[in-house]
Amino acid sequence: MKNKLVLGVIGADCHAVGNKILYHAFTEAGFQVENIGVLSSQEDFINAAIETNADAIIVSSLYGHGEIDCRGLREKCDEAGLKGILLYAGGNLVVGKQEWSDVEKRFLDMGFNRAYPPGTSPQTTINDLKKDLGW
Amino acid sequence: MKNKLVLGVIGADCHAVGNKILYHAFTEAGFQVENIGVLSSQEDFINAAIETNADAIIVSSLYGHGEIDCRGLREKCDEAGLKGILLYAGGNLVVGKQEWSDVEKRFLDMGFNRAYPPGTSPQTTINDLKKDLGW
Amino acid sequence: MELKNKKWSDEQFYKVREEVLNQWPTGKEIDFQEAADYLKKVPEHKNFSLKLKKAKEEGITLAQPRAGVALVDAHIELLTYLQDEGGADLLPSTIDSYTRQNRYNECEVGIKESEKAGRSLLNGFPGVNHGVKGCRKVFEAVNLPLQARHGTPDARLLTEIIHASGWTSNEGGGISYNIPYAKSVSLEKTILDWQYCDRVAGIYEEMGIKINREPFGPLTGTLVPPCISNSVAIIEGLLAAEQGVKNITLGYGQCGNLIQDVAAIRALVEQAEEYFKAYGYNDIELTTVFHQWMGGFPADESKAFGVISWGSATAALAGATKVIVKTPHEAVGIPTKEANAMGIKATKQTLNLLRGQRLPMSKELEAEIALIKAETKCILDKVFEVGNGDLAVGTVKAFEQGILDIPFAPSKFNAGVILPARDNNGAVRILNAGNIPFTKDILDFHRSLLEERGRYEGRDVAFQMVVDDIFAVGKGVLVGRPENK
Amino acid sequence: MELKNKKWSDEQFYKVREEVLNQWPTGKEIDFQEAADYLKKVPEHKNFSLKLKKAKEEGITLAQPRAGVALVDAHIELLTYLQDEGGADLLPSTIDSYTRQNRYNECEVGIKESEKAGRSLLNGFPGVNHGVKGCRKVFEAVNLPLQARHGTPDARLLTEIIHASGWTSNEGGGISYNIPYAKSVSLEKTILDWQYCDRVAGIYEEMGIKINREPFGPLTGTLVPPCISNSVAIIEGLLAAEQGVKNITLGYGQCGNLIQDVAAIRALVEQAEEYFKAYGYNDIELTTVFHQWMGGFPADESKAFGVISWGSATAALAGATKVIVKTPHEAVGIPTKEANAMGIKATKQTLNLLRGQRLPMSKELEAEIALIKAETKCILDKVFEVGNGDLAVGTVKAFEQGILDIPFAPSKFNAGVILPARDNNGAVRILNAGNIPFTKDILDFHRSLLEERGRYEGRDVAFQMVVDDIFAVGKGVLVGRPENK
Repeated sequence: MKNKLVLGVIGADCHAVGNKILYHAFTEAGFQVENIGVLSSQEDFINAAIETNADAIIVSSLYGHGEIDCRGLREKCDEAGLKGILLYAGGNLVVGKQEWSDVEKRFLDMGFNRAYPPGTSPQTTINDLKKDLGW
Repeated sequence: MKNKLVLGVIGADCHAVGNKILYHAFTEAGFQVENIGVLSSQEDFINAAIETNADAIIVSSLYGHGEIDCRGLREKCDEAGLKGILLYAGGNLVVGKQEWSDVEKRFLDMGFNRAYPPGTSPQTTINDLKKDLGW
Repeated sequence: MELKNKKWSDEQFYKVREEVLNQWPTGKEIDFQEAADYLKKVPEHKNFSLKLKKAKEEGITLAQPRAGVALVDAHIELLTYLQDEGGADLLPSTIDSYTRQNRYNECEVGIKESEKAGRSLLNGFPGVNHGVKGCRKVFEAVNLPLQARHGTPDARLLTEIIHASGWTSNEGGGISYNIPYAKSVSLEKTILDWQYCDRVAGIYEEMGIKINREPFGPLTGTLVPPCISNSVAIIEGLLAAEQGVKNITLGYGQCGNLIQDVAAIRALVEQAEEYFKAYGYNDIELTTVFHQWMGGFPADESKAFGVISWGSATAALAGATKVIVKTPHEAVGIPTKEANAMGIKATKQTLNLLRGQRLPMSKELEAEIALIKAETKCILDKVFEVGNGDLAVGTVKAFEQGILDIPFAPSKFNAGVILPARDNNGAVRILNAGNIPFTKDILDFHRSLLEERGRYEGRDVAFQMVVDDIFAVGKGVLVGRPENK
Repeated sequence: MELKNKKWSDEQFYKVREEVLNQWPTGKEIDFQEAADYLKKVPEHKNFSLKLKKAKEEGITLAQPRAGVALVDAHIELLTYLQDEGGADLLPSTIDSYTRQNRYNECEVGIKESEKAGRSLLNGFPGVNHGVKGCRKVFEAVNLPLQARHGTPDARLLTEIIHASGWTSNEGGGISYNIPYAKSVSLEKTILDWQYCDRVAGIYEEMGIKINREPFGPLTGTLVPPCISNSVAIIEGLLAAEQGVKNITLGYGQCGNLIQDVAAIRALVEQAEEYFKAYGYNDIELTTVFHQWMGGFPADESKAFGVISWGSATAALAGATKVIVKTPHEAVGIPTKEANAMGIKATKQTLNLLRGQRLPMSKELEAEIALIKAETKCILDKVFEVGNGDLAVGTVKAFEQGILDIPFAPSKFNAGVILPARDNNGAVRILNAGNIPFTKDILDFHRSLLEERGRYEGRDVAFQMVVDDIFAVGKGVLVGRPENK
């Protein structure tokens, strides 16, 4: 049985190219991907995860507002009955060039399982998914 | 009566373009310039200064060896009876990008009256000459 | 209101206006007559239209950065730095993404959090929330023309505020700020909303105040074939002209092949002028903007300088009126002000070295110009046809039918069938044209070029080429070849 | 020994060689046969000639930095960094200025002081003092072809040492390493001394070992008109070929006007091939090197990146086989290894984006190529004439008579009457040709272009233009205009 992922770009962000590439890469890698696309709210992610019974939510943010947009997502997942669902975030998550270790820590503190800096290859995330999902 | 300058490029340095421009600028500014050109030794500078009864020696060095080439020039001037003659140095005086204040101090400690960083306008040196020569 | 490509009546305009100015409290600050009086006092050197016109006459290319932060004082500090240290010729205010979605409440949060954090948590300047008061403070603090750059499907209130604040240029358009920037906003709505924005500029024009309008050229910035972006640019130019806009800057995003890029700019100017004339807009001041590479950048800053400088050189050789500048931080997100200034300095040095130099006409350049114009004409003829002669209606129908189709766009109103890929020389060609109404000759020509690449690379012409091309520049090359090539 | 353009006999060569190897103790380490055995084991990817040949076949442009420090280990660290971090395609060892003047005692002082100071007090690598042992250590530590780059009028001992150490390329020539690098060394002497260096390469060739030779193209690097540098390059190429050199790289320093720069490289290749063929050298492997801007650089590093990248783009569009890379520290002297790598990275990014792109033929390019070839022919015809058919003798006489005249050169054997200046498009033209034997048409053409510039600038065509042009790029522009222009 294929693992199910919810993929989307959070907040007021309309960067579509990377989203289309990730969809392609995750599908090729054997996942069943529900792509909710750009301009997606936390609720859009949660609803899609409930509907598809997803194993992981992959949040992209390319425009620097990721820090604001992602806040509280873990708590909302818990409330919605998605306790323990894998939460990944990646892209240009913050405004400006900041030390990546600081940014990563902020996202892990927010309850994300993993966070990825700009320029991460889809393969890195695929490998992590397989590990975290026990392939 | 015109002030007399000796102008040249010291050591094994053959950068001729700036030398030709400086000759042009100093002459235009009203100095009588003895240009001994590139590849000039300390002795060449001193001999020219004695022969022309010069008021100042302007040493260019564009190739990074200025630090070695200029060492002892003040003492040799003193020995040759050129006590108190103005000694200026300018150009790319050292190898590599170093703090200019350090380089300047090294040249002033060697007995130079003034030292100039790369990219100094001829007009700066002309103004200093006029000041130091009491115009 | 029925969508038509026809200048709005005062009645239509002022009725909608009442609603627009009520969208957020700062809308109430605006008084048209007071704004006009303010704009009339803008000195010549701070007027966008006049500066562009002068540059065009002198044959030089101006440099403009992108920049915007959450707070007024920090934004002023940023723009002043780009002006004084960077040497920018024109200033922007990049508007944040919440404003672009009209989420002004979220902007308030962003502003408060930015004050608290001592750094900007917004990716741009929230112009609506700061209102005329804040926007005028910015304008008065700088000494160059100022433009709003954003990506806002409904920019009506923002437009009112920025122009009333002395900002004499506005970027955007009903297609170019919808299809690449929205997921489910209809084209009818954005074309109407941008007719409103154009009409604001047109009304000022009629009062003798010069306002520049710039449709957003690069669209998704990702392998967009020149005929697609030129078609959209010409459509948005015509729509703006109908609403009374006189000073128009049409844009194009660098593809990377010199001949194609120069051809795209030349074709755009020639063809836009033809269309303006054909539709009776005889007094348009047309200029061009060239966007440095809009796709993925190398993370290494030295390599980024190579990309930035090559874009600048192409802009100069093409004779673009201005160039939009990238920064050495492009790969990692929004740049520091220092990095932003560095991008401008590398750009201006290149532009200055190339001042007056143009790519001379050659057989290759002539052929590429002819190709782009022929392709664009195929598209535009069909747009007019399906609209029964009405360009606004035709545009909506053309997107419905895939006659207009923008690669990699997020909008559900875009067909999204078109697939572009590079040929062996790095020029962007079309792998799958979907319903774009090209002639068979044109389709065959694209196909043959891609097959030539396929033979060279020893692989089929397929989607993997597209993926490879998207990542190529970030990896340091223009064409995404397989590893052994 | 009488100067003639004729391959040295073994008798002549080995007699001089005995003296050469005695110039400094490290000369005695050299054994021709042992050196040949060593060179035969150099792997293909570390042979300069083979790497250039491959690049030419593939139509790509290679990037080579300049670099050299006093001590062997520090030099290895530097080169390894440029190879691994910078991504250089070819490695140099820039030789220090004392070695260039054969002042090996001063080199010893510099080496000792550098050891003491923990930083290099020499501006390059003192290859003669380090001898075959030190030079081989460097060669074995790197993984790319290695070349000596210097400026040495008498490089005979250096040449023996570097080739015996596996360095398969040597830069220089009897004119190009004299007139711009010496004050009072006669041309007879340097041409003879470089015949020796060429003969060393030729002897290795005859043993089946490929050695590349590269006359120094840019000369004084300051407003050198293409016909002057192309004439010198072709003369030095022919002199080298006569001594048995087979793999020759002819060079040119960027002037800054794209059409002129591309024309110069194309004219150089076409004309050199014609001359090689005409004089019976039918098996020369000819490649080209393009030098990024050799004049004054802006101090600002971002602006320097603009200059570097534009040079790289021109090299690619011209189709040069390799490009010599500048660094963002150029204005302040010898760069750190980090800055050097940054220059290479910006260069390679630009070259990669432009891979396969060429400036297409146009009316303007065709005319410029024809002009440069006609000018060069005027000079070379006269050189052969005054030498009664002997190129070496003719060269000496041509300099005596100002037929060959290099702008701003320090040598007293150079007439120094020629004055170059830029035209309105930034191309380098000739303000005063002195005794260079151009036709009246050519002289009139140059004059008319400069007068056009004078009219535009509202001033007379005079020396001040030359001064302004020399400082222009450092100030951010190509043409040195008066302040109000």
